[in-house]
Amino acid sequence: MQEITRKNARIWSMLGMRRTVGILLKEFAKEDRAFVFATADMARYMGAEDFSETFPDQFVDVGIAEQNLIGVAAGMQKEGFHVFAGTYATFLTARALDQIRVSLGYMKLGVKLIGISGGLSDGNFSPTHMALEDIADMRAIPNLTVISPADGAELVKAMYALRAHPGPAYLRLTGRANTPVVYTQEYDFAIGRAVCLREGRDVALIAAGTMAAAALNVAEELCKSGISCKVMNMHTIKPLDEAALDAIEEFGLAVTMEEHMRAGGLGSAVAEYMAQKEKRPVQLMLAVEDVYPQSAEYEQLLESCGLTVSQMTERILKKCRELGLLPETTANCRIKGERK
Amino acid sequence: MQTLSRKTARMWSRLGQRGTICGVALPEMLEERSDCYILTADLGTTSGLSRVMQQQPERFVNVGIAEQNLIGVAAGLAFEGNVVFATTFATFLTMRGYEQIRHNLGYQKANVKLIGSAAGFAMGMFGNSHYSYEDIAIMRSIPNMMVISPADAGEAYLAAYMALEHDGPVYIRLSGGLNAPVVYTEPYAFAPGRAVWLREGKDVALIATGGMTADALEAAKRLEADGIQAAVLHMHTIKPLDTDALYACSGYGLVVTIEEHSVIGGLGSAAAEYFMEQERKPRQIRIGIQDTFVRPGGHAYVRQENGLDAAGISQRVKAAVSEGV
Amino acid sequence: MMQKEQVVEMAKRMRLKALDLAYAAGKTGAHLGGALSAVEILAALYGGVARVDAKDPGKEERDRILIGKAHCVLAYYTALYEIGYLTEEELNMFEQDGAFLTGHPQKDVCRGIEYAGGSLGMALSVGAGMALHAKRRAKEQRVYVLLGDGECEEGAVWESMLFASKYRLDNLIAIIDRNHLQSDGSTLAVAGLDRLSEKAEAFGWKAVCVDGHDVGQLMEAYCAGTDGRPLAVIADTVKGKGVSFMENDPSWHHAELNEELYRKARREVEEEDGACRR
Amino acid sequence: MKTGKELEDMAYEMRKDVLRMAYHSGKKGAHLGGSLSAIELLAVLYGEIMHYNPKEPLWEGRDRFIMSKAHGAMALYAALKQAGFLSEADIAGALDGTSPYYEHPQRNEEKGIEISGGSLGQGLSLSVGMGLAMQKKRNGQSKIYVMLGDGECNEGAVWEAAASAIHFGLKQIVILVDVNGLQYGGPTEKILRAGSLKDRWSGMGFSVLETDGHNVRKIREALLLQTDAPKVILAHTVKGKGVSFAENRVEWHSAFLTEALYGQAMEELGACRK
Repeated sequence: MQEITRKNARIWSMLGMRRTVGILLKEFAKEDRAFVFATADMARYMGAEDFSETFPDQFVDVGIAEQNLIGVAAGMQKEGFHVFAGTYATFLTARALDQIRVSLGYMKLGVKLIGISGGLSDGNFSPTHMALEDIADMRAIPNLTVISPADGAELVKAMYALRAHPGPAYLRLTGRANTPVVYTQEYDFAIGRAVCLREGRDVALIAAGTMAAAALNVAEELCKSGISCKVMNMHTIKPLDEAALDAIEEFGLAVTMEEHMRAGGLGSAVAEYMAQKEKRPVQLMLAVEDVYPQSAEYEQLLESCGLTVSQMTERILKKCRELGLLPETTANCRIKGERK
Repeated sequence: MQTLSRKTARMWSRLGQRGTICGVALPEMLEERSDCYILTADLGTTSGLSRVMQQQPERFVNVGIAEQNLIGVAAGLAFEGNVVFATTFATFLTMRGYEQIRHNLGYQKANVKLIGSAAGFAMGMFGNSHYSYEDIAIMRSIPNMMVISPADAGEAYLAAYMALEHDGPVYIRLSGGLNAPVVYTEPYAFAPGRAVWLREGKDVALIATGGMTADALEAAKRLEADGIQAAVLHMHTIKPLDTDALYACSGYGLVVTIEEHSVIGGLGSAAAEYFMEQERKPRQIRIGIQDTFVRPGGHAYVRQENGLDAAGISQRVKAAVSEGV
Repeated sequence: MMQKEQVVEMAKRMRLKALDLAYAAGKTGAHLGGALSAVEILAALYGGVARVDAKDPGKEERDRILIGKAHCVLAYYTALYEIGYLTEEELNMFEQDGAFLTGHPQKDVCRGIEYAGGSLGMALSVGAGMALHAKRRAKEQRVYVLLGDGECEEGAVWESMLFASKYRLDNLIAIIDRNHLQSDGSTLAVAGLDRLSEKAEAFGWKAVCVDGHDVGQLMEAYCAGTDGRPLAVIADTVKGKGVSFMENDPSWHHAELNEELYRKARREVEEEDGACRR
Repeated sequence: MKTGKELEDMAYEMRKDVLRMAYHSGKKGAHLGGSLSAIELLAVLYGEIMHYNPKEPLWEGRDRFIMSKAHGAMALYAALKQAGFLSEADIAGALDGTSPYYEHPQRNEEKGIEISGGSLGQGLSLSVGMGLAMQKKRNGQSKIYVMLGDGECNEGAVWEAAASAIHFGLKQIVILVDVNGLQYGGPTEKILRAGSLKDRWSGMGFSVLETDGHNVRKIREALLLQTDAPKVILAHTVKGKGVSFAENRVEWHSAFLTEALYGQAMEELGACRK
């Protein structure tokens, strides 16, 4: 059992989510003889290069054949194995969409999908390797749970939770190596329950994946302008934590932040729920604006999509100005009970 | 190209949306334009393409039951300067070849027009594997893709011609089967991205797409009997969204989006994404399939069971209006 | 079009240039192994048999060359440079910020790039569509599609194979870079897709097996008669070819080339003489 | 062991049930052609070859039947009735719009339906996964019989799965291809002719047998024959078999059986038995 400590958090951050996941896969294999890791030629990229040697009976590599990956994983799950299937997020979700729909959604076979390089992190390999529609695709299929952990520690938490979860799920991994750390100590994680990372009263920042760390930085920046931000880590995008959203009805502005196309992602999920309410804040959707970005390194890509901390801060400030939400004084933006 | 009239409307309604595009519009287009192709994955005759197959065998291609290849071959032909229509059942078209669509049509903008037939529950007893209610969500998330869902066969005809002229990928989502209700009986201006007001009313705005528009009109009539004045906006283009028309809805206390599609990711979500960013906005209710696989049956039965007919819509709207005031 | 000897020289220059570019890419690293295996394949194609003209890139009668295994860009871009589609300046911008020569190619017909790559298993279908177009318009052009052997594990490849065979697309040539390695190890161990020529023949294709580092064999194979069938050229190659420490080592699929190794690699390639000429 | 006559009787009963279901499904129509072509194959499998126990449907050691060409659902339901999984009432109500036995089967292991179907080209991958599971659990006794359509073999996903079945050495998988020569769009040969189906399967590394898919003795023989590699049986059948107006007619892939045609079909079946 992996523990969340400062030291571990540092190690997981260094490895990045996709290599951290390998540690968990090996641990699960050791603990559970019925555990199987299936991949389509991507074991090496998931910190699992030695998995096949250590657990040959619990390893399946179907080669570069993602449709077959889903079928094989579902067939094994059906026969009583506990299958986690992983490869690049975009190939996993896009190439095998119908297979996921039929075997996981419709037949409810509890395979857990792990998509590496969610969002922009492997954008230097061109848009083919960016997963920017995956949340929309997976969220549209009934019975699938969709999770995007904030950092390595939360990935660990999510993996344990998914192991115990009977239904099918999609786990989206974001960021590269040296991911920012959000959690350095134990905390309560439950599928479908958002985590409040910071209390505030004016603006609610709602983020998933590595965007959660960025949201904390944005909140700190906005604090300098006297804006008090609540930061919500919406690690589970489906089912959405509606109670957490009920709690921000009175806010002036809600900001959703994600490395995903604007259509169909976290922002869309929040909008769907909030739109039916009598009282709700204005929403600002920070996302990729419905174009395939030019291939570039991760940091540059974030910038070209307007998703760096300073850009997002600016955009939120501008919106606050439009809405008349800027406070008179910059003092007193912190409120009681917040955590840093 | 023919013009819409009472007579053509009646004739095409009998053929349904698919029959009108595949049996009327496409044969004309292939006749008129030598750079136009039609491809299918084993659904030539079923789709009503017999005329094309006989008259233009050189520009008809059946790739067999192989949807990924369908998209690839279509893109290859398009890259060579052709306008290519590709058709099969909506769910297999959009899901089986999804990454090919993303890569060739979205990313490389191949000039391919996807005609997804029998979307929603129109496959009736064929069951959930053949139902398509995620297609708007997944097509809408792909950049450069235009998404259209015509109200009736006449509009499907116009949409097909628009797609022919439009330079870029288009997904046309076809609803219903044969003998579909008629919404338009006379010529009107059809332009992509421009919604059509079909009925005025001050109390609530019904925003519908595809085959549901006819039901929304019928529901509005029923609501009138209960003293509720419902406007009907037909949103045939889901992407790009007509935000001017939505802006015009912001004065209403309540808008209701209606679609034969999941409440996740479709028209309802597109509208919610728009409204939520505005300061002044109505309360929105999304009528659609409640994120579940359903109990199969005939098309009318499944729609009824899921509240997707005039009765279901009017009930839901009535309840929402009374609780909202 | 070049003679065999010139093509051999071209291949050598491509290999050296590929190393330069990989080195210049620095810490980002580059796809080396699968590029070096495809050097002769692309040299023999672009230099030897393909009817393409960099001065008239949009010419309708040109042969179409599509790259399915897009991680071979270092061989691809250097070949395009050799025959004049790219300037040296453009080539040297490889993977620099804002450059159009990215880690996987983006479609740019003016620069000879017919099709964007990065997601495996798609190009053969698109090539089949192009070949069908040529057939139906009675055009002379041929369509070449380069595939990886690992890529052939994608079911979409076999859908295209069936299709091309049915439509008797004898103007379609699939070249399979059989370097026996994929990301997770040897192709045999990972997915066991073996005896590719037998499979291609069973799907209605004419298959020819050659030494993928022998430009003479390659040039001849590209022009093989097929009795109306599409042609699969299965080119047996070595991943990382030409650099001893990269050969047959999967970790060089994508890696960083530091200065010391760069010098060593360059030296080896420079000193190599005629081994590929045979 | 059943006699050929007994299996033929069983097939006869199944065919009648299929017609009954098709008739009762009403105007919506039903997939008659592809169900009638698969009858003898299913009769031999369920009548003699497969091990299962309807009283203990989830018995680990059972053989699995995977209906990948799910438009053969009615044939499957008829077989499951013969096998004791479905009752007379289940059959009488199937496909009527309220019964859980749909036009394409929905997974229900308690009733012997192993997977949901309707989207072609997915059953073989699922079978590979199940075969791997058995291999890993050292369950050497169960076999997996997976039925594909010949048209279905157009799907690339079938070939991904085929390659992996060979790679993983899954000899417990037996593939039956119902080669009825017709798919939705017309004759399979015309839609996508590329080499021969036999060459394609053997090219992938399978031991391929060809047989008459309506001859119960020959089917049994093919199923019992030991082969070196995983086995594919190409069963040559007639779409719509047993009903003169539906035989080899593509429009009977899915069509509506009127009362008159239903009567005629039942009569023909009866006459054949005599």
